[in-house]
Amino acid sequence: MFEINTLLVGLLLVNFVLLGASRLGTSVRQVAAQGALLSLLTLAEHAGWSAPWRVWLLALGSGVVKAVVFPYFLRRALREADVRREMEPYVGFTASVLVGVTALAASLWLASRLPLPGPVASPLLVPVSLFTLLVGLFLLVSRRKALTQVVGYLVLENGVFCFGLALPEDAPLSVEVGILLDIFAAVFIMGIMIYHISREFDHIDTDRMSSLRDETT
Amino acid sequence: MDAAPVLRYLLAFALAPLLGGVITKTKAFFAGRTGAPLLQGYFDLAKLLRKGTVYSTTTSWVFRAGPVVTVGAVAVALALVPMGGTPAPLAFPGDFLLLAYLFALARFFTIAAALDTGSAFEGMGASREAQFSALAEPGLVLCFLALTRSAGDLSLSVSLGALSFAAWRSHAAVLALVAAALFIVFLAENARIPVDDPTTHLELTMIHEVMVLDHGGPDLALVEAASWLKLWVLGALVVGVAVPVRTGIPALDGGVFLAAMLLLGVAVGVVESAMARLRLLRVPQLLVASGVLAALATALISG
Amino acid sequence: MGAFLAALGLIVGGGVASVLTGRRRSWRSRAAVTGIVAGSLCGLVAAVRVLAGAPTPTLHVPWRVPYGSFSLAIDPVSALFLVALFVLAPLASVYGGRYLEEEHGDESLGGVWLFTGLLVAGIALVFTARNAVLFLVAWEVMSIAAYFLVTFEHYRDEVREAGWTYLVATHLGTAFLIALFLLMGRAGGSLDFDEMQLGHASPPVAGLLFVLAVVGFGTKAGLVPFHVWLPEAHPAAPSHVSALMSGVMIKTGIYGLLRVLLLLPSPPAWWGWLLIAMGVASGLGGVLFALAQHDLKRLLAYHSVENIGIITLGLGVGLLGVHAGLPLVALAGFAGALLHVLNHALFKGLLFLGAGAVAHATGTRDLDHLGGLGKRMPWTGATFLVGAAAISGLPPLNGFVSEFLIYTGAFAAATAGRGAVLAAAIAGAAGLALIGGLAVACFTKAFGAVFLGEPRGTSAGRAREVAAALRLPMVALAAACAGIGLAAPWVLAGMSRALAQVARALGLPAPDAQIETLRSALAWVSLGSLALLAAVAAAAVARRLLLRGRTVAAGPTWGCGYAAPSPRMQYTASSFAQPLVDLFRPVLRTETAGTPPSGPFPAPASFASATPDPADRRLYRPVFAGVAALFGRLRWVQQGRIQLYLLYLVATLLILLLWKVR
Amino acid sequence: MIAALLLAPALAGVVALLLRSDRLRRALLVATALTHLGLVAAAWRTGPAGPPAAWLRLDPVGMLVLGVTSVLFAVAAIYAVGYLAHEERTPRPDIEEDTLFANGPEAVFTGCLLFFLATMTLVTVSQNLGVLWVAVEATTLASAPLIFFHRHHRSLEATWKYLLICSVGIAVALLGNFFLAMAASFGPSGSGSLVLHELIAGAPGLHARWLKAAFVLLLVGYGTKMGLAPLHTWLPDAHAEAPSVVSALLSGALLNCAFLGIVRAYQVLGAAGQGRFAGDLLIDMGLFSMALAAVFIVAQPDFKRLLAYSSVEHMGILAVGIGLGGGAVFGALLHLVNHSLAKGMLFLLAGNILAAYRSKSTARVRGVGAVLPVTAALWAAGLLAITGSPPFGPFLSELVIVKGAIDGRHPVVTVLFLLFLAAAFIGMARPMLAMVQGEPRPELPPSGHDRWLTVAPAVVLGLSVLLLGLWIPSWLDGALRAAARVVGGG
Repeated sequence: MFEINTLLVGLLLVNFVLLGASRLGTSVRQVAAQGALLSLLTLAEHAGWSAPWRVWLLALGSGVVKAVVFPYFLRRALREADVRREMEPYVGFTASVLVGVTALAASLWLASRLPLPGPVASPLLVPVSLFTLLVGLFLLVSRRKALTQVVGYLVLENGVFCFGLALPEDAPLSVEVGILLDIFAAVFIMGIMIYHISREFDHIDTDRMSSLRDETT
Repeated sequence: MDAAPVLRYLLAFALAPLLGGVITKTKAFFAGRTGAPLLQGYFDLAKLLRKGTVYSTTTSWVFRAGPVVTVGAVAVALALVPMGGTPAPLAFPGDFLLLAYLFALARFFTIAAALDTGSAFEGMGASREAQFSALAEPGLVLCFLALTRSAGDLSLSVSLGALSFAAWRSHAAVLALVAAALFIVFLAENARIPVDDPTTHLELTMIHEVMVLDHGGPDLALVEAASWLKLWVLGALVVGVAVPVRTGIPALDGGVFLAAMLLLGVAVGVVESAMARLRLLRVPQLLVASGVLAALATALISG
Repeated sequence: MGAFLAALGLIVGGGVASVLTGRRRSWRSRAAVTGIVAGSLCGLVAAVRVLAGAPTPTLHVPWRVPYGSFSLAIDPVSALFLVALFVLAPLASVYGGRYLEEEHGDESLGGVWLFTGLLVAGIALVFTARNAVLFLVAWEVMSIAAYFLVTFEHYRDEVREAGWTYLVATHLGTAFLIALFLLMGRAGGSLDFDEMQLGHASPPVAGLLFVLAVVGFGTKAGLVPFHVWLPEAHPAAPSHVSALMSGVMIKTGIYGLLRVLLLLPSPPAWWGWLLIAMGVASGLGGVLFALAQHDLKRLLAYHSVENIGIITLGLGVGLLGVHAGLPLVALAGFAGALLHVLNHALFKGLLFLGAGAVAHATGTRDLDHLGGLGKRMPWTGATFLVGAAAISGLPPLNGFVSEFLIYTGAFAAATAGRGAVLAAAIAGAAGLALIGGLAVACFTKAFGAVFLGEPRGTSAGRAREVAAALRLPMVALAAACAGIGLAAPWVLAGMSRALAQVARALGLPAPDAQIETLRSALAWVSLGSLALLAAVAAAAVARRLLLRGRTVAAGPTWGCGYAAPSPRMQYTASSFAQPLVDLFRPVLRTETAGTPPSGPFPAPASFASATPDPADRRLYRPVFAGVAALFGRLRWVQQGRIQLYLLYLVATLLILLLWKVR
Repeated sequence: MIAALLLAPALAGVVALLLRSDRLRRALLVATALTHLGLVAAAWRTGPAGPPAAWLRLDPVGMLVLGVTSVLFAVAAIYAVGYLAHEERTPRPDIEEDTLFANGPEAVFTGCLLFFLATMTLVTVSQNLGVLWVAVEATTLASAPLIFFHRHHRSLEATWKYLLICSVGIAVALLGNFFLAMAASFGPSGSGSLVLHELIAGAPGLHARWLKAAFVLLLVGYGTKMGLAPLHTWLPDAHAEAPSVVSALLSGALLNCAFLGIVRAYQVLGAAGQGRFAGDLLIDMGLFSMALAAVFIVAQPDFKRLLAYSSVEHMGILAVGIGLGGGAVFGALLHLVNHSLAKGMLFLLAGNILAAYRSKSTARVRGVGAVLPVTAALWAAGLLAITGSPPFGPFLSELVIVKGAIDGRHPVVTVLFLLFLAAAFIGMARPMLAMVQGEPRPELPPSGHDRWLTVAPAVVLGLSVLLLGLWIPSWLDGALRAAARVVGGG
């Protein structure tokens, strides 16, 4: 259960599913799964069961927040904003998957060229984190719905978080907690915003939210 | 200073009207007429000075000031030109500038007086006068520039006094150019053919004459006097360049100078009989030409 | 120096007091005028003392701003410019006090007085500042105060437009000055003028500094082609402000240029040629465009361009003399330029005040609607005539004296110099002559159209002479113009210390000999002027005697047989200038529109002509429009899609990572 | 001391959320702001405090930014009272389209204002880059509801963009932190610690490439928040749609805090001998920001967006100044102060104009001078100040920066810098002066008059920015020099 490479491969697959997911519900579920995997990964990276208490605390905390609370928010927003569940992305799903493949290749290549201070738990850790990062960014720029952008943001955060695991030393507890809290609050507020958006616009397509512009037409 | 310059000054003052007489006489001769007597100018003056005058209700004091200032300015200008080699009563570095700008002053007031009458004819003449004299200005100044450069001195009296037939022998081209340029300016400034026709009777074609249409009596006398003096002043310059007789005997030089002046009058008469008035649009080219000639002359002088 | 500081205090204090007294009509203007007059007198004392030989007063107070120090000095050159300022400022403000109360009595005038005070004080500070930062601060205070004065009647669109043009021009000019001073600071090791060591600056650096100075200061001075703001802004301002701006403010450009020249190493030849070229261009351009104008104040504004050109020409001749090692040429050039600075302040101030009086009395500035004011406004007419003759450089007035000096410089260069120097001298002399001739044409037009003949409009017919408070300054200025013309040698003697300073700074020998030469020449000039007055007086007396007891009848103007002439038949200003305007069509590109009369019984015909400034129309506006269009297209960047914005972020990130991190 | 600085606003914020009475809450707001200001003043007197290794510590730079923030907040708080007092409770017609909109609950508004202050204070005092990151993200979260105070869809759109773009940016910054930690864990004494003091102490041992990458990430991350082009996209929307008092705080305080994040990174790189790398990067971004800002300033039809883009321009100026190093750093820090004061004033005045005319259009607002004389005078003065004309402070700071560029032999930078400044001046002066002058448009009859509660704050800011142009007090001068030294400038 704490076999790092398995978890990483899991992460990797989740990313691909996200790229291919055509329905909002799916992507929410996937990002939840990603959160769960990450918390396991945290434990695994610190020698599994025998990890110190603070690691447990963090892992559980982030696990709960990312795998339970966020999905709950997002589903609720989804329900209140009862919108069509399809993604209607700028970039089609197959194309997205292809982009994912290239992104994976890129991150593998990049990771191979990155000098590391010491041995890392797994050679896959850095590339997968970079990959997750790129996928997050890609989702952010290629998807229409406000909700999917939150998902993209979460994936991005997960990627960063995952890269954090590659650090020889962990950041101090308080900082970790602070980070977690921030992300939590951010998603919370984003949820509220999505709710308002759906009320104001009767949809959550951000591309229709472009009345503020300087383009002289 | 000795009395000679003053004497010559007064003499010039007295003889100026004669020059006009010579010109008209020459023209009459070429036209095969008897023509007015040589002294007609004096008769005119005498007659005008005896008359009263009429002022247009439109005019203001500027109109009355016009002839007065004009004659005053030209009278002082006359004191700046050397005649027959002896220096002028007023001779100092840059005196020619004062001369040029005294003419400008005279012009300014003549034009102002003309505009004061509110008549379209006089306005027309004033406009042309302003245009032509503005264009003649560089010519005059560049002639002076050539003279000063040739003599290496900033005073008209000195640089004209320095001229001699020797100078003509050494660099004739330069002096010829200067003389030519000066002659053109002389004709233009004095409203002679080919720039203006002093004897025309069609106001629409006049320049100088039409500006003084409204003056009468003593005022007109002053205007006439001023124009004769101006003729004399510029004529003296032309003669000073063209006929630099320097025997050193004042009387002789003076005599030659007077003769030359009268010859100049004849020359003008010849020109006026031989040529027709240029179209107004062509005049600027003539004036610019004088400027170019003078500039060329200046450049030719190896300093 | 105490007197000078007191002057600054009084001048600004007056403005502030006027703001505080607010709408109290009895006090607001009086307070400011009193302040400016009293202050100017103090300043005049300080300046004259220096010119009379007192040691240069200096003040050096630490000033806690970066690189700044509050250091002032009134050396002879500064003093000379200060004299121009402190003579014109009080007269203009006395005039303005009455003028504003009559024209804008019901508006609040606190602001305009505050800015007038700031303008005068700013100019004074510019003339005396010895530290770059202080200079720039004073410079901008002056410029901005002038902006608010120009836009005093901001409810008129064209005024706002004019103010706008001015603001842009002055700001761009200041940008050049900032670069100039900071470069001088780097090359000279200090931003204090007295500690700058620029004598050894390498030719390229010195050349760069010179060009920056010409552009930066030339913009303020109104040199072609940086003059576009001037004919817009000066007519827009209230007349006494136009007088101050045209008379003194644009001279700060000349002052700055001279100040920089005094700091730079000895000039190469091309500096002189550049200045002569720009001078001739400005002179001719100014007078030609003036000829083509219908608006009296716009005409005067273009004449400011012309006179700045003459001054620059003088500076150029001076530099040429320095380079060619002809001290007389150099001295004559600089003396002429400096004296013309003072003279132009006097007669241009006088003319703008006169124009203001005309506009005030008739409500129009359009030459083709004026006329016949000479009889209705005798004082204004007479003083305007003096100003017109003076600016045309006619003896016996001051304009002739300064142009005489510049001519002398050019002629001396032509007699002694050869090659390029000779060419430059010929160009200078010919240019001056042509400028002079055209100026006569232009001012006979202006004076004739406004004051002579019959009124061309009803408003002109109803005009009355203006109040004494408006007449007094004009009379004073006219007297000053005549005085300088008749006392030329003494005036030159008064300038001798300033000239000595210039000569010293430019590495010339002590100029006493040359000054003596010029002084004697000027003595003759003044003698000639006196002779002229005598002759004119004599002629006048003679005429009076002759006419005594004779019949002096009055009647209509002789219309060559036409019995019923009407004012509308008079030659208008436009028709007067038409031949010359037509002659210079290629330069002026006057635009005409109208329907000529036709047929035996012509229908009502019309004619209109306008002469827009080509530098503005063909150079600046297209450039600005092009930039605006380009920006308009670039605004696509901000087109509202958040995905696109995030894409910018990602792209920036990747680009920087790939490009910078290796 | 630091604890008090943090807790006072935080607790007050909580109280504000709970309070029922508006008047009490407003009183609380002002009281807290003044208390905070007092504490900051005290901190200024005692000077930098705390052991160098501490996570929370006031170093000269933080002190400077904190001071500016606190002053601006105090002024804004007073303005906010006047502003809130005249906001209608009931839904009212939107100014741009004919829909109704209401305000958010005032309790949330006030509370978030106070949290905003608390988080910004935390940014200024945190010496641990991790904590700094947390604080910066927290400022985003605390300010988002402020932007959404006027609940119409434009403000919603603006808030959404602000929230998402900044969060993404900050996420990038977090990665930057990790890279920094990575760079720090090389070498013998490699402890991945992010405490500034230790980073600088061990700077020579930092791994160059990780370090450079980290700086790029931090620059992009915090640069998004600071509004460096082309990451500025959220900024004009947020500034234009937020209530003017909030815009003032965003522009005058928040951007500085983000800038502080970049400065911290710059300190580390400087210590690691990579100063030139970071400097050039900052100069490039800065000039690009100035250029792009000019593009949008010229012919900008909305005067709040105009001010917003001017903020982009000035952030560019700060970046250039820091990037040039040497004397320019002093100029940049001085400019930070000047810009905050001037821009804060302008946004407050924009609020007054908006309230009187109910329009943000530069084309339709005319004759402010006749309607709101004091506001108009300050508006014109503010224009001159923000465009760097004497006798106002920004002139001096920009002069120092240009001098830095010239003395540092950066001709291109000098030319472009002056060029963009001129462009921005032309772009801003035209509409802003036209607004003051002329007579009000008949189709847009303004209402209201200058109220001292909404004018006095602007007057205070205006006077101080004028003072900074005429005389820089010794204590400020000292503080600036100390801060410049810390950042690595002369």
